[in-house]
Amino acid sequence: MIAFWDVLHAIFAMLLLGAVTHQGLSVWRKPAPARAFIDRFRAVNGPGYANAVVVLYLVTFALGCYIYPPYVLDVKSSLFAAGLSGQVGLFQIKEHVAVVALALLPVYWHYWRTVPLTEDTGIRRFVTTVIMVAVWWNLVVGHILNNTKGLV
Amino acid sequence: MSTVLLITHGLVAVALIGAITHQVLALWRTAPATPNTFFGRLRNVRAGSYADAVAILYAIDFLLGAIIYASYRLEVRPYLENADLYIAAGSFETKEHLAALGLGLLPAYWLFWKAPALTNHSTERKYVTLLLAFYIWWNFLVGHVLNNIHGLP
Amino acid sequence: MSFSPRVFSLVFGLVYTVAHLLEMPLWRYYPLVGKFSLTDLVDLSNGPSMNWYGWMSYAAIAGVIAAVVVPKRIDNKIPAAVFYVLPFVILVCGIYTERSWFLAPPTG
Amino acid sequence: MADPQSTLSRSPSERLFSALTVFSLVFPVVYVVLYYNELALFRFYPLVGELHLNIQPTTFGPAMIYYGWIIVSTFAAAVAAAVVPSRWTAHLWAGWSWLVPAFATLFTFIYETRWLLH
Repeated sequence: MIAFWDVLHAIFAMLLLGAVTHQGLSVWRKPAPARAFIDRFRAVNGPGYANAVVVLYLVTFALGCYIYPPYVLDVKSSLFAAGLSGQVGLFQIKEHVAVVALALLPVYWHYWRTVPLTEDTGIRRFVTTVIMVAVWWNLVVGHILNNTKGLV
Repeated sequence: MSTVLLITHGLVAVALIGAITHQVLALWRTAPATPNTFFGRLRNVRAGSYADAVAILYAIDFLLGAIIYASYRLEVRPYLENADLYIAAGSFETKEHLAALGLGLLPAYWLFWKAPALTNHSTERKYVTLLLAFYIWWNFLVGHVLNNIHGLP
Repeated sequence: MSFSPRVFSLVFGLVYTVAHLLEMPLWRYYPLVGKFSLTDLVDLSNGPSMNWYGWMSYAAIAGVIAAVVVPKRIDNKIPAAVFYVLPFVILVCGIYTERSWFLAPPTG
Repeated sequence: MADPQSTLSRSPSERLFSALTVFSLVFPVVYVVLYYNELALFRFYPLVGELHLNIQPTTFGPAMIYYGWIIVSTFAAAVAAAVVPSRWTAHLWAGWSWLVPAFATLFTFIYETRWLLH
Protein backbone atom coordinates (compact mmCIF):
# COMPACT_ATOMS: atom_id res chain seq x y z
CA MET A 1 0.00 0.00 0.00
CA ILE A 2 2.88 2.32 0.79
CA ALA A 3 4.03 1.86 -2.81
CA PHE A 4 0.72 3.42 -3.93
CA TRP A 5 1.36 6.53 -1.83
CA ASP A 6 4.93 6.66 -3.06
CA VAL A 7 3.85 6.61 -6.73
CA LEU A 8 1.09 9.16 -5.96
CA HIS A 9 3.73 11.39 -4.36
CA ALA A 10 5.79 11.05 -7.53
CA ILE A 11 2.84 11.88 -9.79
CA PHE A 12 1.97 15.03 -7.84
CA ALA A 13 5.64 15.96 -7.84
CA MET A 14 5.58 15.62 -11.61
CA LEU A 15 2.53 17.89 -11.98
CA LEU A 16 4.18 20.37 -9.60
CA LEU A 17 7.40 20.18 -11.62
CA GLY A 18 5.48 21.00 -14.80
CA ALA A 19 3.67 23.97 -13.31
CA VAL A 20 6.62 25.48 -11.43
CA THR A 21 8.99 24.98 -14.39
CA HIS A 22 6.54 26.69 -16.74
CA GLN A 23 6.36 29.64 -14.33
CA GLY A 24 9.99 29.56 -13.28
CA LEU A 25 11.21 29.84 -16.85
CA SER A 26 8.63 32.47 -17.72
CA VAL A 27 9.96 34.93 -15.12
CA TRP A 28 13.35 34.97 -16.88
CA ARG A 29 11.92 35.44 -20.37
CA LYS A 30 12.01 38.80 -22.14
CA PRO A 31 8.71 39.64 -23.85
CA ALA A 32 8.94 38.53 -27.48
CA PRO A 33 6.80 36.53 -29.90
CA ALA A 34 6.96 32.80 -29.03
CA ARG A 35 7.52 30.53 -32.00
CA ALA A 36 9.83 27.68 -31.00
CA PHE A 37 8.47 24.98 -28.66
CA ILE A 38 10.75 25.99 -25.77
CA ASP A 39 9.64 29.60 -26.23
CA ARG A 40 6.00 28.64 -26.00
CA PHE A 41 6.88 26.55 -22.95
CA ARG A 42 8.14 29.76 -21.30
CA ALA A 43 5.65 32.22 -22.72
CA VAL A 44 3.00 31.40 -20.16
CA ASN A 45 0.90 33.63 -17.93
CA GLY A 46 2.98 33.54 -14.72
CA PRO A 47 0.40 34.71 -12.17
CA GLY A 48 -2.02 32.05 -13.34
CA TYR A 49 0.24 29.34 -11.95
CA ALA A 50 0.66 30.68 -8.41
CA ASN A 51 -2.40 29.03 -6.92
CA ALA A 52 -1.71 25.75 -8.71
CA VAL A 53 1.90 25.69 -7.53
CA VAL A 54 0.89 26.37 -3.92
CA VAL A 55 -1.81 23.67 -3.93
CA LEU A 56 0.36 21.11 -5.74
CA TYR A 57 3.29 21.84 -3.43
CA LEU A 58 1.23 21.38 -0.27
CA VAL A 59 -0.31 18.12 -1.56
CA THR A 60 3.11 16.77 -2.63
CA PHE A 61 4.62 17.87 0.68
CA ALA A 62 1.82 16.22 2.68
CA LEU A 63 2.20 12.96 0.75
CA GLY A 64 5.93 13.16 1.41
CA CYS A 65 5.29 13.61 5.13
CA TYR A 66 3.03 10.56 5.07
CA ILE A 67 5.56 8.22 3.46
CA TYR A 68 8.49 9.61 5.43
CA PRO A 69 8.18 7.26 8.46
CA PRO A 70 8.38 4.08 6.34
CA TYR A 71 11.38 5.66 4.62
CA VAL A 72 13.07 6.15 8.00
CA LEU A 73 12.32 2.62 9.14
CA ASP A 74 12.96 0.75 5.92
CA VAL A 75 15.13 2.69 3.50
CA LYS A 76 17.26 4.90 5.73
CA SER A 77 18.30 2.06 7.99
CA SER A 78 19.08 -0.22 5.04
CA LEU A 79 21.17 2.40 3.29
CA PHE A 80 22.98 3.18 6.49
CA ALA A 81 23.67 -0.50 7.09
CA ALA A 82 24.91 -0.81 3.50
CA GLY A 83 27.36 2.04 4.09
CA LEU A 84 25.53 4.39 1.74
CA SER A 85 25.49 7.25 4.24
CA GLY A 86 26.16 9.72 1.43
CA GLN A 87 22.78 8.93 -0.07
CA VAL A 88 21.15 9.20 3.36
CA GLY A 89 22.78 12.60 3.66
CA LEU A 90 21.33 13.58 0.27
CA PHE A 91 17.86 12.72 1.52
CA GLN A 92 18.40 14.60 4.77
CA ILE A 93 19.17 17.66 2.67
CA LYS A 94 16.03 16.98 0.65
CA GLU A 95 14.12 17.46 3.92
CA HIS A 96 15.60 20.90 4.46
CA VAL A 97 15.21 21.90 0.83
CA ALA A 98 11.53 20.96 1.10
CA VAL A 99 11.23 23.27 4.12
CA VAL A 100 13.02 26.09 2.27
CA ALA A 101 10.32 26.01 -0.41
CA LEU A 102 7.56 25.53 2.17
CA ALA A 103 8.76 28.55 4.10
CA LEU A 104 8.86 30.64 0.92
CA LEU A 105 5.40 29.57 -0.26
CA PRO A 106 3.43 32.34 1.51
CA VAL A 107 5.78 35.11 0.37
CA TYR A 108 5.85 33.56 -3.14
CA TRP A 109 2.05 33.71 -3.23
CA HIS A 110 2.12 37.23 -1.84
CA TYR A 111 4.40 38.56 -4.57
CA TRP A 112 2.41 36.85 -7.32
CA ARG A 113 -1.15 37.51 -6.16
CA THR A 114 -1.06 40.61 -3.95
CA VAL A 115 1.75 42.81 -5.14
CA PRO A 116 1.26 44.44 -8.58
CA LEU A 117 3.31 42.61 -11.22
CA THR A 118 5.20 45.76 -12.09
CA GLU A 119 6.66 45.96 -8.56
CA ASP A 120 9.22 43.76 -6.77
CA THR A 121 9.99 41.86 -9.97
CA GLY A 122 13.43 40.91 -8.66
CA ILE A 123 12.30 39.21 -5.47
CA ARG A 124 9.35 37.60 -7.27
CA ARG A 125 11.73 36.15 -9.86
CA PHE A 126 14.19 34.99 -7.17
CA VAL A 127 11.61 33.33 -4.94
CA THR A 128 9.98 31.57 -7.91
CA THR A 129 13.36 30.34 -9.12
CA VAL A 130 14.31 29.05 -5.66
CA ILE A 131 11.07 27.06 -5.43
CA MET A 132 11.59 25.69 -8.95
CA VAL A 133 15.15 24.60 -8.20
CA ALA A 134 14.02 23.11 -4.86
CA VAL A 135 11.32 21.06 -6.59
CA TRP A 136 13.79 19.85 -9.22
CA TRP A 137 16.40 18.93 -6.59
CA ASN A 138 13.89 17.05 -4.46
CA LEU A 139 12.45 15.18 -7.46
CA VAL A 140 15.87 14.03 -8.66
CA VAL A 141 17.11 13.10 -5.17
CA GLY A 142 13.83 11.35 -4.45
CA HIS A 143 14.23 9.29 -7.62
CA ILE A 144 17.85 8.45 -6.85
CA LEU A 145 16.94 7.20 -3.39
CA ASN A 146 13.86 5.36 -4.71
CA ASN A 147 16.09 3.66 -7.26
CA THR A 148 18.55 2.65 -4.58
CA LYS A 149 15.84 1.23 -2.37
CA GLY A 150 12.10 1.65 -2.76
CA LEU A 151 9.23 1.66 -0.28
CA VAL A 152 7.50 -1.72 -0.30
CA MET B 1 25.98 5.04 -14.81
CA SER B 2 22.64 3.30 -15.20
CA THR B 3 21.29 5.42 -12.34
CA VAL B 4 22.11 8.55 -14.33
CA LEU B 5 20.49 7.07 -17.43
CA LEU B 6 17.49 5.98 -15.39
CA ILE B 7 16.97 9.43 -13.85
CA THR B 8 17.34 10.97 -17.32
CA HIS B 9 14.85 8.42 -18.66
CA GLY B 10 12.49 9.48 -15.87
CA LEU B 11 12.90 13.20 -16.47
CA VAL B 12 12.40 12.87 -20.25
CA ALA B 13 9.31 10.82 -19.45
CA VAL B 14 8.03 13.68 -17.27
CA ALA B 15 8.44 16.13 -20.16
CA LEU B 16 6.83 13.62 -22.55
CA ILE B 17 3.87 13.00 -20.27
CA GLY B 18 3.41 16.77 -19.86
CA ALA B 19 3.33 17.34 -23.61
CA ILE B 20 1.04 14.42 -24.51
CA THR B 21 -1.34 15.19 -21.62
CA HIS B 22 -1.62 18.82 -22.72
CA GLN B 23 -2.31 17.62 -26.26
CA VAL B 24 -4.87 14.94 -25.43
CA LEU B 25 -6.83 17.19 -23.06
CA ALA B 26 -6.91 19.94 -25.69
CA LEU B 27 -7.85 17.47 -28.44
CA TRP B 28 -10.70 15.79 -26.56
CA ARG B 29 -12.06 19.01 -25.09
CA THR B 30 -15.78 19.26 -25.74
CA ALA B 31 -16.67 22.44 -23.86
CA PRO B 32 -14.54 25.60 -24.06
CA ALA B 33 -11.84 25.60 -21.35
CA THR B 34 -12.74 27.83 -18.39
CA PRO B 35 -10.01 30.47 -18.43
CA ASN B 36 -7.74 31.16 -15.43
CA THR B 37 -8.22 27.77 -13.85
CA PHE B 38 -5.38 25.29 -13.64
CA PHE B 39 -7.32 22.61 -15.51
CA GLY B 40 -8.58 25.18 -18.00
CA ARG B 41 -5.02 26.26 -18.77
CA LEU B 42 -3.92 22.65 -19.02
CA ARG B 43 -6.45 22.16 -21.88
CA ASN B 44 -6.32 25.57 -23.43
CA VAL B 45 -3.33 24.91 -25.67
CA ARG B 46 -2.73 24.55 -29.44
CA ALA B 47 -2.71 20.76 -29.64
CA GLY B 48 -0.91 20.67 -32.96
CA SER B 49 2.16 22.41 -31.63
CA TYR B 50 3.04 19.45 -29.42
CA ALA B 51 3.41 16.82 -32.14
CA ASP B 52 7.09 17.42 -32.85
CA ALA B 53 7.97 17.55 -29.16
CA VAL B 54 6.06 14.35 -28.40
CA ALA B 55 7.64 12.47 -31.30
CA ILE B 56 11.18 13.59 -30.40
CA LEU B 57 10.74 13.02 -26.66
CA TYR B 58 9.21 9.58 -27.27
CA ALA B 59 12.10 8.52 -29.49
CA ILE B 60 14.69 9.77 -26.97
CA ASP B 61 12.90 8.13 -24.04
CA PHE B 62 12.53 4.86 -25.96
CA LEU B 63 16.25 4.88 -26.71
CA LEU B 64 17.17 5.57 -23.07
CA GLY B 65 14.79 2.82 -21.99
CA ALA B 66 16.27 0.38 -24.49
CA ILE B 67 19.76 1.08 -23.12
CA ILE B 68 18.91 0.58 -19.45
CA TYR B 69 16.71 -2.39 -20.29
CA ALA B 70 19.84 -4.57 -20.23
CA SER B 71 20.45 -3.61 -16.58
CA TYR B 72 16.84 -4.36 -15.81
CA ARG B 73 17.14 -7.77 -17.46
CA LEU B 74 20.26 -8.61 -15.44
CA GLU B 75 19.38 -7.11 -12.08
CA VAL B 76 15.67 -6.58 -11.59
CA ARG B 77 13.95 -9.35 -13.54
CA PRO B 78 15.86 -12.16 -11.75
CA TYR B 79 15.03 -10.51 -8.40
CA LEU B 80 11.33 -10.36 -9.29
CA GLU B 81 11.27 -14.01 -10.34
CA ASN B 82 13.14 -15.19 -7.27
CA ALA B 83 10.76 -13.18 -5.11
CA ASP B 84 7.73 -14.64 -6.97
CA LEU B 85 6.70 -11.10 -7.98
CA TYR B 86 5.29 -12.35 -11.27
CA ILE B 87 2.66 -9.65 -11.63
CA ALA B 88 5.36 -7.01 -11.44
CA ALA B 89 7.49 -8.89 -13.97
CA GLY B 90 4.49 -9.35 -16.24
CA SER B 91 3.59 -5.67 -15.95
CA PHE B 92 7.05 -4.70 -17.09
CA GLU B 93 6.70 -7.06 -20.05
CA THR B 94 3.56 -5.17 -21.08
CA LYS B 95 5.53 -1.93 -20.68
CA GLU B 96 8.15 -3.31 -23.04
CA HIS B 97 5.57 -4.32 -25.64
CA LEU B 98 3.53 -1.13 -25.36
CA ALA B 99 6.69 0.92 -25.80
CA ALA B 100 7.36 -0.97 -29.03
CA LEU B 101 3.77 -0.59 -30.25
CA GLY B 102 4.05 3.13 -29.48
CA LEU B 103 7.20 3.32 -31.56
CA GLY B 104 5.32 1.69 -34.42
CA LEU B 105 2.49 4.18 -33.97
CA LEU B 106 4.80 7.21 -33.97
CA PRO B 107 4.90 7.71 -37.78
CA ALA B 108 1.09 7.63 -37.96
CA TYR B 109 0.85 9.94 -34.98
CA TRP B 110 3.30 12.47 -36.38
CA LEU B 111 1.93 12.48 -39.89
CA PHE B 112 -1.68 12.79 -38.79
CA TRP B 113 -0.62 15.98 -37.03
CA LYS B 114 1.92 17.36 -39.45
CA ALA B 115 1.05 16.26 -43.01
CA PRO B 116 -1.19 18.93 -44.61
CA ALA B 117 -2.76 16.20 -46.72
CA LEU B 118 -4.09 14.46 -43.64
CA THR B 119 -5.72 17.41 -41.90
CA ASN B 120 -9.18 16.04 -42.60
CA HIS B 121 -8.50 12.84 -40.66
CA SER B 122 -9.46 14.38 -37.31
CA THR B 123 -11.09 11.24 -35.92
CA GLU B 124 -8.03 9.10 -36.63
CA ARG B 125 -5.84 11.82 -35.16
CA LYS B 126 -7.84 11.79 -31.92
CA TYR B 127 -7.62 8.03 -31.46
CA VAL B 128 -4.00 7.71 -32.48
CA THR B 129 -3.10 10.45 -29.98
CA LEU B 130 -5.23 8.90 -27.26
CA LEU B 131 -3.64 5.48 -27.79
CA LEU B 132 -0.14 6.95 -27.65
CA ALA B 133 -1.06 8.84 -24.47
CA PHE B 134 -2.27 5.58 -22.91
CA TYR B 135 1.03 3.89 -23.73
CA ILE B 136 2.99 6.77 -22.21
CA TRP B 137 0.95 6.95 -19.00
CA TRP B 138 0.88 3.16 -18.54
CA ASN B 139 4.64 2.86 -19.05
CA PHE B 140 5.29 5.79 -16.71
CA LEU B 141 3.25 4.26 -13.87
CA VAL B 142 4.56 0.73 -14.36
CA GLY B 143 8.11 2.05 -14.57
CA HIS B 144 7.66 3.87 -11.26
CA VAL B 145 6.12 0.92 -9.49
CA LEU B 146 8.86 -1.43 -10.72
CA ASN B 147 11.62 1.03 -9.80
CA ASN B 148 10.10 1.29 -6.35
CA ILE B 149 10.17 -2.50 -5.97
CA HIS B 150 13.77 -2.83 -7.09
CA GLY B 151 16.03 -0.20 -8.65
CA LEU B 152 18.90 -0.42 -11.09
CA PRO B 153 22.42 -0.58 -9.60
CA MET C 1 -6.49 41.48 12.40
CA SER C 2 -4.57 40.54 9.26
CA PHE C 3 -2.17 37.76 8.34
CA SER C 4 1.15 38.75 6.87
CA PRO C 5 2.58 36.15 4.49
CA ARG C 6 5.97 37.89 4.55
CA VAL C 7 6.21 37.77 8.33
CA PHE C 8 5.06 34.15 8.34
CA SER C 9 7.69 33.09 5.79
CA LEU C 10 10.44 34.89 7.61
CA VAL C 11 9.59 33.61 11.09
CA PHE C 12 8.82 30.08 9.89
CA GLY C 13 12.19 29.81 8.16
CA LEU C 14 14.21 31.23 11.05
CA VAL C 15 12.44 29.26 13.79
CA TYR C 16 12.79 26.03 11.81
CA THR C 17 16.50 26.68 11.41
CA VAL C 18 17.04 27.42 15.12
CA ALA C 19 14.96 24.43 16.25
CA HIS C 20 16.86 22.22 13.86
CA LEU C 21 20.30 23.54 14.83
CA LEU C 22 19.51 23.09 18.52
CA GLU C 23 17.95 19.68 17.90
CA MET C 24 14.84 20.99 19.64
CA PRO C 25 11.67 19.49 18.17
CA LEU C 26 8.31 20.40 19.71
CA TRP C 27 7.52 16.68 19.62
CA ARG C 28 9.09 13.51 18.35
CA TYR C 29 7.55 10.62 16.43
CA TYR C 30 8.74 7.03 16.81
CA PRO C 31 7.57 5.23 13.66
CA LEU C 32 8.61 1.78 14.82
CA VAL C 33 6.13 1.84 17.70
CA GLY C 34 3.90 4.57 16.30
CA LYS C 35 4.37 6.74 19.38
CA PHE C 36 4.37 10.53 19.73
CA SER C 37 6.32 12.12 22.58
CA LEU C 38 7.12 15.62 23.81
CA THR C 39 10.29 14.28 25.32
CA ASP C 40 13.08 12.08 24.06
CA LEU C 41 12.17 8.46 24.85
CA VAL C 42 15.65 7.26 25.58
CA ASP C 43 14.59 3.60 25.55
CA LEU C 44 16.14 2.26 22.34
CA SER C 45 13.40 -0.30 21.91
CA ASN C 46 11.21 2.53 20.59
CA GLY C 47 13.37 2.63 17.48
CA PRO C 48 14.54 5.76 15.68
CA SER C 49 12.90 9.08 16.52
CA MET C 50 11.78 11.56 13.84
CA ASN C 51 12.25 15.22 14.79
CA TRP C 52 11.47 16.87 11.46
CA TYR C 53 7.76 17.21 12.14
CA GLY C 54 8.55 18.70 15.53
CA TRP C 55 10.87 21.36 14.12
CA MET C 56 8.22 22.35 11.58
CA SER C 57 5.57 22.49 14.27
CA TYR C 58 7.54 25.04 16.24
CA ALA C 59 8.12 27.02 13.05
CA ALA C 60 4.45 26.90 12.01
CA ILE C 61 3.14 27.97 15.41
CA ALA C 62 5.65 30.80 15.72
CA GLY C 63 5.01 31.83 12.12
CA VAL C 64 1.25 32.02 12.50
CA ILE C 65 1.45 33.95 15.76
CA ALA C 66 3.94 36.41 14.33
CA ALA C 67 2.03 36.79 11.08
CA VAL C 68 -1.07 37.79 13.04
CA VAL C 69 0.51 39.79 15.85
CA VAL C 70 3.15 41.82 14.01
CA PRO C 71 1.59 45.17 13.00
CA LYS C 72 1.41 46.23 9.36
CA ARG C 73 3.85 49.11 9.78
CA ILE C 74 6.57 46.72 10.96
CA ASP C 75 5.69 44.26 8.21
CA ASN C 76 6.16 47.03 5.65
CA LYS C 77 9.60 47.77 7.06
CA ILE C 78 10.86 44.26 6.32
CA PRO C 79 13.05 44.72 3.24
CA ALA C 80 12.45 42.34 0.35
CA ALA C 81 16.19 41.61 0.44
CA VAL C 82 15.56 39.47 3.53
CA PHE C 83 13.96 36.86 1.29
CA TYR C 84 17.06 36.72 -0.86
CA VAL C 85 18.97 35.57 2.22
CA LEU C 86 16.41 33.41 4.03
CA PRO C 87 16.61 30.37 1.70
CA PHE C 88 20.39 30.26 2.01
CA VAL C 89 20.25 30.52 5.79
CA ILE C 90 17.91 27.53 6.04
CA LEU C 91 19.86 25.53 3.47
CA VAL C 92 23.37 26.25 4.74
CA CYS C 93 22.36 25.40 8.32
CA GLY C 94 20.67 22.27 7.04
CA ILE C 95 23.73 21.13 5.10
CA TYR C 96 25.97 22.01 8.04
CA THR C 97 24.07 19.73 10.41
CA GLU C 98 24.02 16.92 7.83
CA ARG C 99 27.70 17.19 6.96
CA SER C 100 28.61 14.12 8.96
CA TRP C 101 26.70 11.90 6.50
CA PHE C 102 29.23 12.89 3.89
CA LEU C 103 32.40 13.16 5.96
CA ALA C 104 32.47 10.26 8.39
CA PRO C 105 29.44 7.96 8.58
CA PRO C 106 27.73 8.84 11.88
CA THR C 107 27.08 6.17 14.50
CA GLY C 108 23.30 6.45 14.70
CA MET D 1 -15.25 4.71 -69.57
CA ALA D 2 -11.87 4.08 -67.89
CA ASP D 3 -11.75 4.43 -64.06
CA PRO D 4 -10.27 7.93 -63.53
CA GLN D 5 -8.44 6.76 -60.41
CA SER D 6 -6.39 4.18 -62.16
CA THR D 7 -5.47 6.41 -65.07
CA LEU D 8 -4.41 9.42 -63.06
CA SER D 9 -1.03 9.14 -61.22
CA ARG D 10 -1.63 9.08 -57.40
CA SER D 11 -1.05 12.45 -55.63
CA PRO D 12 1.77 12.66 -53.09
CA SER D 13 -0.73 12.85 -50.25
CA GLU D 14 -2.40 9.64 -51.29
CA ARG D 15 0.90 7.84 -51.51
CA LEU D 16 1.89 9.27 -48.14
CA PHE D 17 -1.39 8.26 -46.57
CA SER D 18 -1.15 4.80 -48.07
CA ALA D 19 2.41 4.29 -46.82
CA LEU D 20 1.41 5.54 -43.40
CA THR D 21 -1.54 3.22 -43.13
CA VAL D 22 0.49 0.23 -44.28
CA PHE D 23 3.29 0.99 -41.80
CA SER D 24 0.81 1.31 -38.94
CA LEU D 25 -0.87 -1.97 -39.86
CA VAL D 26 2.24 -4.04 -40.46
CA PHE D 27 4.38 -2.97 -37.50
CA PRO D 28 2.08 -4.13 -34.68
CA VAL D 29 1.10 -7.33 -36.46
CA VAL D 30 4.73 -8.33 -37.14
CA TYR D 31 5.78 -7.31 -33.65
CA VAL D 32 3.07 -9.36 -31.95
CA VAL D 33 3.82 -12.41 -34.12
CA LEU D 34 7.52 -12.14 -33.25
CA TYR D 35 7.12 -11.82 -29.51
CA TYR D 36 4.32 -14.37 -29.25
CA ASN D 37 6.49 -16.96 -30.99
CA GLU D 38 9.71 -15.72 -29.37
CA LEU D 39 11.28 -15.45 -32.80
CA ALA D 40 14.71 -13.87 -32.57
CA LEU D 41 16.74 -12.30 -35.37
CA PHE D 42 19.62 -12.18 -32.92
CA ARG D 43 20.11 -12.43 -29.18
CA PHE D 44 21.89 -9.91 -26.97
CA TYR D 45 23.56 -11.26 -23.85
CA PRO D 46 23.90 -8.28 -21.49
CA LEU D 47 25.97 -10.15 -18.94
CA VAL D 48 28.82 -10.54 -21.44
CA GLY D 49 27.70 -7.72 -23.72
CA GLU D 50 27.64 -9.87 -26.85
CA LEU D 51 25.28 -10.32 -29.80
CA HIS D 52 24.72 -13.82 -31.16
CA LEU D 53 22.54 -15.33 -33.90
CA ASN D 54 22.35 -18.64 -32.05
CA ILE D 55 21.44 -19.57 -28.52
CA GLN D 56 24.45 -19.56 -26.21
CA PRO D 57 25.12 -21.65 -23.10
CA THR D 58 23.61 -20.46 -19.82
CA THR D 59 27.00 -19.19 -18.69
CA PHE D 60 26.38 -16.24 -21.03
CA GLY D 61 23.52 -15.16 -18.77
CA PRO D 62 19.99 -14.19 -19.84
CA ALA D 63 19.34 -13.54 -23.54
CA MET D 64 17.47 -10.45 -24.74
CA ILE D 65 15.56 -10.65 -28.03
CA TYR D 66 13.58 -7.43 -27.63
CA TYR D 67 15.95 -5.41 -29.76
CA GLY D 68 15.57 -7.90 -32.59
CA TRP D 69 11.78 -7.65 -32.48
CA ILE D 70 11.97 -3.87 -32.81
CA ILE D 71 14.40 -3.96 -35.73
CA VAL D 72 12.53 -6.64 -37.67
CA SER D 73 9.13 -5.01 -37.10
CA THR D 74 10.41 -1.61 -38.21
CA PHE D 75 12.15 -3.04 -41.25
CA ALA D 76 9.14 -5.13 -42.30
CA ALA D 77 6.75 -2.22 -41.85
CA ALA D 78 9.01 0.15 -43.79
CA VAL D 79 9.43 -2.30 -46.68
CA ALA D 80 5.69 -2.91 -46.80
CA ALA D 81 5.00 0.82 -46.72
CA ALA D 82 7.38 1.34 -49.64
CA VAL D 83 6.28 -1.63 -51.69
CA VAL D 84 2.51 -1.87 -51.29
CA PRO D 85 0.93 0.22 -54.09
CA SER D 86 -1.42 2.93 -52.90
CA ARG D 87 -4.24 1.71 -55.16
CA TRP D 88 -4.45 -1.35 -52.90
CA THR D 89 -4.90 0.84 -49.86
CA ALA D 90 -6.88 3.63 -51.50
CA HIS D 91 -10.14 2.31 -50.06
CA LEU D 92 -8.69 1.20 -46.76
CA TRP D 93 -10.36 2.78 -43.77
CA ALA D 94 -7.97 5.24 -42.10
CA GLY D 95 -9.11 4.06 -38.68
CA TRP D 96 -7.10 0.86 -39.08
CA SER D 97 -4.01 2.97 -38.32
CA TRP D 98 -5.07 3.08 -34.67
CA LEU D 99 -7.42 0.12 -34.43
CA VAL D 100 -4.83 -2.50 -35.35
CA PRO D 101 -2.33 -1.19 -32.72
CA ALA D 102 -5.24 -1.07 -30.26
CA PHE D 103 -6.02 -4.74 -30.90
CA ALA D 104 -2.32 -5.54 -30.57
CA THR D 105 -2.37 -3.78 -27.20
CA LEU D 106 -5.38 -5.77 -26.06
CA PHE D 107 -3.70 -8.98 -27.16
CA THR D 108 -0.58 -7.99 -25.23
CA PHE D 109 -2.52 -7.57 -22.00
CA ILE D 110 -4.35 -10.85 -22.50
CA TYR D 111 -1.15 -12.67 -23.41
CA GLU D 112 0.79 -11.29 -20.43
CA THR D 113 -1.82 -12.57 -17.99
CA ARG D 114 0.28 -15.70 -18.27
CA TRP D 115 2.39 -14.16 -15.52
CA LEU D 116 -0.61 -14.40 -13.19
CA LEU D 117 -0.79 -18.12 -13.71
CA HIS D 118 2.88 -18.61 -12.82
